[in-house]
Amino acid sequence: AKKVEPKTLKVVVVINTNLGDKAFSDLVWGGVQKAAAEFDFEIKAVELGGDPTKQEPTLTELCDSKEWDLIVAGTFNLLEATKKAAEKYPDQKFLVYDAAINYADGKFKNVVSVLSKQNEGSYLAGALAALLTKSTTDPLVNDEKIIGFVGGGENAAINDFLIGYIEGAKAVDPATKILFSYVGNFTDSAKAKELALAQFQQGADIVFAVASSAGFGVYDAAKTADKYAIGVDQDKALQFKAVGDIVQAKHIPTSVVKNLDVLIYEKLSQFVKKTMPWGTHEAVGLKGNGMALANNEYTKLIVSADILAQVEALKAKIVAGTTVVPTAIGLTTEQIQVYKDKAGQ
Amino acid sequence: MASVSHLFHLEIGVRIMSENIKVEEYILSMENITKIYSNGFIANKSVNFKVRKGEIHALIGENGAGKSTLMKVLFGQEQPDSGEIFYKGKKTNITNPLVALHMGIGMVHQHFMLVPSLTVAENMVLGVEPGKYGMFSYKEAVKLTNDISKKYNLPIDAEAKIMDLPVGFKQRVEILKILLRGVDVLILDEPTAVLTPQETDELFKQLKVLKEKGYTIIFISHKLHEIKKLCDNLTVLRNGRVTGTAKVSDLTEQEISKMMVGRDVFLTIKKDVAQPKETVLSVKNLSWVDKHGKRVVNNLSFSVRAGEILGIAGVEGNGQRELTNLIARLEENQIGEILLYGKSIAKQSIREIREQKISHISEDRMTFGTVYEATIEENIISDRFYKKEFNKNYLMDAKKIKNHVNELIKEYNVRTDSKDLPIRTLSGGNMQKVVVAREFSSDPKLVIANQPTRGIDVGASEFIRKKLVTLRDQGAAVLLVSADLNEVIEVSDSIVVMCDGSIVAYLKDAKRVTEEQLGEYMLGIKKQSDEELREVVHD
Amino acid sequence: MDVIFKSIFSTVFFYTILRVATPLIFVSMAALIVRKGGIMCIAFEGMMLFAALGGVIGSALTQNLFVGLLLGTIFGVTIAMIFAYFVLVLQSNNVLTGLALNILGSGGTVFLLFALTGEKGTSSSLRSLQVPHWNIPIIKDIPILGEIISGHNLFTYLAFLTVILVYILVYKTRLGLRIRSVGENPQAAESVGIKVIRTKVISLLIGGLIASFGGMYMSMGYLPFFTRDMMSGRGFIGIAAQNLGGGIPLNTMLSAMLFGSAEAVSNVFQSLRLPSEFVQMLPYIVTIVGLISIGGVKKESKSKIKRIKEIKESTHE
Amino acid sequence: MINKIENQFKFIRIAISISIALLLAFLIISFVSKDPLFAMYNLIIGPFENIRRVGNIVELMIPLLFTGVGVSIMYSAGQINMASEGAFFLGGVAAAYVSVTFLLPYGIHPVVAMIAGGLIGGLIGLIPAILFVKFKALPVVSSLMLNYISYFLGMYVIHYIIFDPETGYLSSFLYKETAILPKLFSVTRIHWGLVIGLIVVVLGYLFLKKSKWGYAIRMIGMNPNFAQYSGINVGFYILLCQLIGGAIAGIGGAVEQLGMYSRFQYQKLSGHGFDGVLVAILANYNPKFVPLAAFFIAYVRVGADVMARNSDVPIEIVSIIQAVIIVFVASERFLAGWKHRKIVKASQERFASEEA
Ligand SMILES: Nc1ncnc2c1ncn2[C@@H]1O[C@H](COP(=O)(O)OP(=O)(O)OP(=O)(O)O)[C@@H](O)[C@H]1O
Ligand SMILES: Nc1ncnc2c1ncn2[C@@H]1O[C@H](COP(=O)(O)OP(=O)(O)OP(=O)(O)O)[C@@H](O)[C@H]1O
Ligand SMILES: [Mg+2]
Ligand SMILES: [Mg+2]
Repeated sequence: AKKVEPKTLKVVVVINTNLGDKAFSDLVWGGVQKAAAEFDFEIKAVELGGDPTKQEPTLTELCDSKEWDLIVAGTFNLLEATKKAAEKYPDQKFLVYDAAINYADGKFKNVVSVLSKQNEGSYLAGALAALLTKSTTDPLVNDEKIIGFVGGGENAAINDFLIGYIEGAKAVDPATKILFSYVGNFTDSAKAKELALAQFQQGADIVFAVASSAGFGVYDAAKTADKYAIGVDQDKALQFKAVGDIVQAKHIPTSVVKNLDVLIYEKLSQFVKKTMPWGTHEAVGLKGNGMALANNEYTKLIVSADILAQVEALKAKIVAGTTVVPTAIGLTTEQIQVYKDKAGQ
Repeated sequence: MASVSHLFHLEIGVRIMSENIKVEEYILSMENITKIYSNGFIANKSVNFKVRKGEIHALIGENGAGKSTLMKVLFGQEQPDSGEIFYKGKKTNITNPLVALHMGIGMVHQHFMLVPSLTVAENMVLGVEPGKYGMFSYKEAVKLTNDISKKYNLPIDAEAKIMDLPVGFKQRVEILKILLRGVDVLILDEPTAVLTPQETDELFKQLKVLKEKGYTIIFISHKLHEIKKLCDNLTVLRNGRVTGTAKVSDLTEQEISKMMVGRDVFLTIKKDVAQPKETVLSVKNLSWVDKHGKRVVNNLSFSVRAGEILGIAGVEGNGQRELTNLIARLEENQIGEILLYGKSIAKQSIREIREQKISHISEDRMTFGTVYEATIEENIISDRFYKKEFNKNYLMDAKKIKNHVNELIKEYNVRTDSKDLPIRTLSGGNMQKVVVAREFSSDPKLVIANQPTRGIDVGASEFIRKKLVTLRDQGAAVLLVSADLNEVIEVSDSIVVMCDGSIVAYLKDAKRVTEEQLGEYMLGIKKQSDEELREVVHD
Repeated sequence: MDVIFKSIFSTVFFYTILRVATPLIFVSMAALIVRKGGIMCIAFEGMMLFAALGGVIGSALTQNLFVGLLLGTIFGVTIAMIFAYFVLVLQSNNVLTGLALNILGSGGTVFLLFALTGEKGTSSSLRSLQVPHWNIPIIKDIPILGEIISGHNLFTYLAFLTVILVYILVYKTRLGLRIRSVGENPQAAESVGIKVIRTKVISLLIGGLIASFGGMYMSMGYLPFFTRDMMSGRGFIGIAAQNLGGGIPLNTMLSAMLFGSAEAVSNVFQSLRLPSEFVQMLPYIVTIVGLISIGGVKKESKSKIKRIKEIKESTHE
Repeated sequence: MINKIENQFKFIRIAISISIALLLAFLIISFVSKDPLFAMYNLIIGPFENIRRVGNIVELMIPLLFTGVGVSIMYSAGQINMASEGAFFLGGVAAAYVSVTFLLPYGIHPVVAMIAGGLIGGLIGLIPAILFVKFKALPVVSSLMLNYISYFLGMYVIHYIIFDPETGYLSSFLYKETAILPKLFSVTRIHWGLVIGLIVVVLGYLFLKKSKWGYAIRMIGMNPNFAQYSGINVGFYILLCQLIGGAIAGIGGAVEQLGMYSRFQYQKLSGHGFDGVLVAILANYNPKFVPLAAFFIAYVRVGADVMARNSDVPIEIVSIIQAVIIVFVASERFLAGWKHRKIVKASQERFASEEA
């Protein structure tokens, strides 16, 4: 490749799966795009399609080309390969998102990592759902205390959401029952819809969809069954509103928003301004606004102020550090099972 | 050879002079047809073939001479690489069978062209289905079938499924099928290969009626007496070339066969009186039921001794195939016993049976006898490839196999460029020679030969029949199943007749049997007593 | 546990089965027609994906449902015709071509969506149209029956109608007879002037059309949007249903519904605390068990076994 | 003479097929790219631009050698068995299990892992064959269903038995160092699996084309009735070759894990089994040609990756280009008319010279 002295900065983003999920991957890309527009640098996305064989060659090639001022790569799936590359190419700068690196041993001076604590956002969602299902005024809500959760494939990130969700629900009412099922992949939106419908059928009023593009099936199920769904990663209600699907938006009282785009945007702006704190990790949860529960017009429409206040109070405790939400990251299957058993079936 | 073709050209010349032919008199004329298959094989070389309106014209020649190919060209199934076809005086371009059918040319193929799971009526009307608005009226089809079968006096059960019909009836469906389409020219490619004498006679009667009604018939057969009986003129093909055209009445059978093969052929087999020894195969109270619950083999008992040829005569479809398949273990679940050297085969695998030097020529060459896509070599070694002598250090010994196969190709006179060509490139007769080479070269002690010469030219048939006798003389027991009565009588030492799954006659001395006599038993008109039948078991 | 029983023995559950089985019925009917034509085609997944996308794009761009259906059909049938061209005309290997077209379906749809609309992966931001649901007059008021069979998407009714139409087509029309003959003995068909390749192409065309409806149901009925790889193996399961049904339209439909039921049961069983992997396996295990039991029955006909017994008894006497 | 034309034709046909496919690819690319020539350059020349990319081709090729040979053996018996996919996946899982849980010395550890992979792969390959021989269940259907079952079974093992909670995603523990297959060359990731794969190719070739077992299998594939008639135990050989084919695919899965990965991290079926079907068909079920076909597929993939990385062409276009190239290359009768004319001419010339 030709080596012209770059006028502008060049940033490449490695996406472990594919763009276009309208959820996690697009979120990351959105943050990068925003920064690029503002600070005027060149960007490019490389998608791996979930194929682990491509991780190493892609990163090596990107490093080797010396073309990119910064490589943005993320998720735990890509972490090992990224660490390897960062070690091998100490002059190449990396921004790692949604994964944690331990810098204690003084390595990785060329890397910065950020993570948003999905479990904390999910905790609030669980709480909100558990409160909402007890509502006596909402006509869409039955009198059983049951809420639902549909995950894509079963993995640590999904279970991280699940545990937070269960804990949150139990925190406001230990009698709440949480139904949860997994699609088995992140593409079968029809199956996701069926699973959500089955949960509604079993008495749930509100189902949390954590299944990337398959999650759209869950939202549709809520619309079909005239129940509620909670969105993930981005503010789904506003997303639907933006394309004019108001009916759908009205079935999504809230979303667990990962403000990863904001975090990435901030890091990129630091990078441009050369204030990047190399060799540090930042895990941002509710405190610092790394995670948030969407509170939009539909939230206000559906969720009573009382419930919102209670959720807000829970949030304050987490921000203050008095409540610590457990995470699935680092837990064994048996340990996770303990939390799952709490869901109560 | 030169003298023969000279003779024929002379003959044509004489006829042309005497009859002062006008071109229009030929309903059909194929000129300078050359057909080259995509593997480069030249099946027809500048063939000129002319047929007059209202005649029965025989097309004869050895296996692989190019008869079927020429007819397929005429029927639009193959496209010639050069040459022209004139039909009713007009030059035509027959691009596919539909064109041929529209013009009035119909063909009954050498191999049945029927859809087994459909009924007779459905097969009859295929391509010209009755019914309105795209719908298919089955009732109408049945009616059409019944009408046409009445009109030509060829009775058939319109609602039977083809797969349940005996071959004779399938043949009938084929003929009715083209009659239904209202053609003027009928091409019959070896229609009698699978018929009994009685059925053949019946067919000939019908064909003659058709001829009288003005139909033109092209008739392909290897059976010369049939040609003599039925046809007006003949054209001989050899090696893709026309070697002559003649009036049938001008020639004797001997002359015709010499024309085809290029040398004298012996139509009778010379052999000594049999010297039967110990029993090799004995069958006791054997019965078998097909998947519809029909009892196809019915309480058979007989035995075959070393050094004799036992012929089984019978109309095809009377249990012969099932019988031979049971002996060769291709069918299972028999009732009763089959003993080889006194030991039951019920628990033995096909390989175990073959290792006791049992050979089997199946009547169904395409299904059992050969692998179409495999090479000649691969087809020959299928019963011996695993043996020590052909293997070395876990691999097959290519050199030894090559020599072995080349020897057999030479010995059995298989006409081919190389042992490594797929067997599908051979003509029917040569394919059968490959089968025979395999089955006869394993030093067999029992040969089960089911229709070994069906559809095979006189030369090759003679070769195979002689071989059977040689094997007998070397001490093999031979069970010969054939629908060709001439063959049964010529080759066998004694004859058993099967009808409807049972043995109805045992004729100890084949020499003293006539075709008519056999025919009566075969059709179930006569039956021997139980005492007489018991003699077929030699214990 | 009783929640599960309650779920399974409810009218909603049976309603669910019809909904889940709809795409499978379409594909299995498509597979049936194609199989009758003697073609072994595994490209339905690709056809359905393209049809699903075509329907969404067509209806979103024009806001006209029929244009959407038309475009979807064109997309799906195009894939069928590509299959036909390569397999029947150029004689490419059918399994290979099928696999290649499925790969094409997976990536090609995303690419096309991107090229035409700038969206990638899902079409949820397109305002595509949905085929309506239908409450059947009178029937909808019959207690249990109404709850099960009324109120479905029109595609669901079309699926069942397709079964009847396929039956008529195969057994009662000229074309059907020709398709069967071409599938069973092409030489025979050719010898009576039937154009073999053309007939096979027609059977693929019809198969492609029916499969397209299966695909469009997914993105315009079942769900109101297209997502990447949304068929998730339904094309293959349709072939399995066809195989289970032994080429008979009614049995094939029942097989598709059996599979739909297994899927629905598995969805409900997710609330049992079994490892999710095992619950997700269930539908596939059911299919295999189905194949085994059909095969077991096929082995020997009853009349034959009975007859053998009779003969054995009579010879013993 | 005719053979010469046939071979010549095959070569020309493939060359033209590839050209057409590339032309089509170019058209599609020009549709979306600002600089289609640059994209095409990356697609075609890109894979050879540096050693590492050539290495990538070979790395991609290695698993396809196994599945390609495995499928060639399976399909030679006329069984359309897609279980190579499940066999490859579970072979990898079994190897992961052995690599994670067993304590074995260098040299022996990978061998045991590969044996484990081979055993489970063989079993997976065998099941559709048993269902076919015993119950007449169509292998193409049962094997597709079995692939899903294999996937979920494998994920269960990863999730419940050798799950490493530290990584933050669903993956196994690190493989023990003793189990890893060493690299062959330092710059690339090409590992000893290449050698094993080539050995499998040679053995597969000898087995299928030169041994009595291979002969029996091929005869069954072409005409099972004939095989039975000749005394070949059809059921046994069908089971045998599906077992062997599945085992080879399973070993491939093990080799891929031990050579390319340090822990099991597939989240879905890897597709190597289906690719093996493509490779086997392109190689005409002859192991001799498997390396060539595998190279071809790997080359196209790497080219597409390079293109997607370096140009503005989206990665999904790969699937289109792949599909187009594969079906064109496999089309038997493409240009058949031309070939026929050529053969006819040659035959006519021969005919004429014979006449003379
Ligand atoms: N499709 C084909 N491709 C290549 N060669 C063929 C093909 N069909 C026939 N042949 C060859 O053409 C020659 C003529 O075959 P054809 O079937 O016309 O012979 P025939 O005279 O009908 O013989 P038979 O009496 O055995 O039926 C044979 O040598 C045969 O091997
Ligand atoms: N095009 C195809 N697509 C999928 N499966 C096919 C196809 N063609 C055939 N099959 C499957 O192969 C099996 C056997 O096919 P075949 O045509 O031999 O059936 P058959 O022997 O007539 O059996 P049946 O008793 O079911 O009619 C069928 O059960 C069918 O499911
Ligand atoms: Mg409630
Ligand atoms: Mg012939």
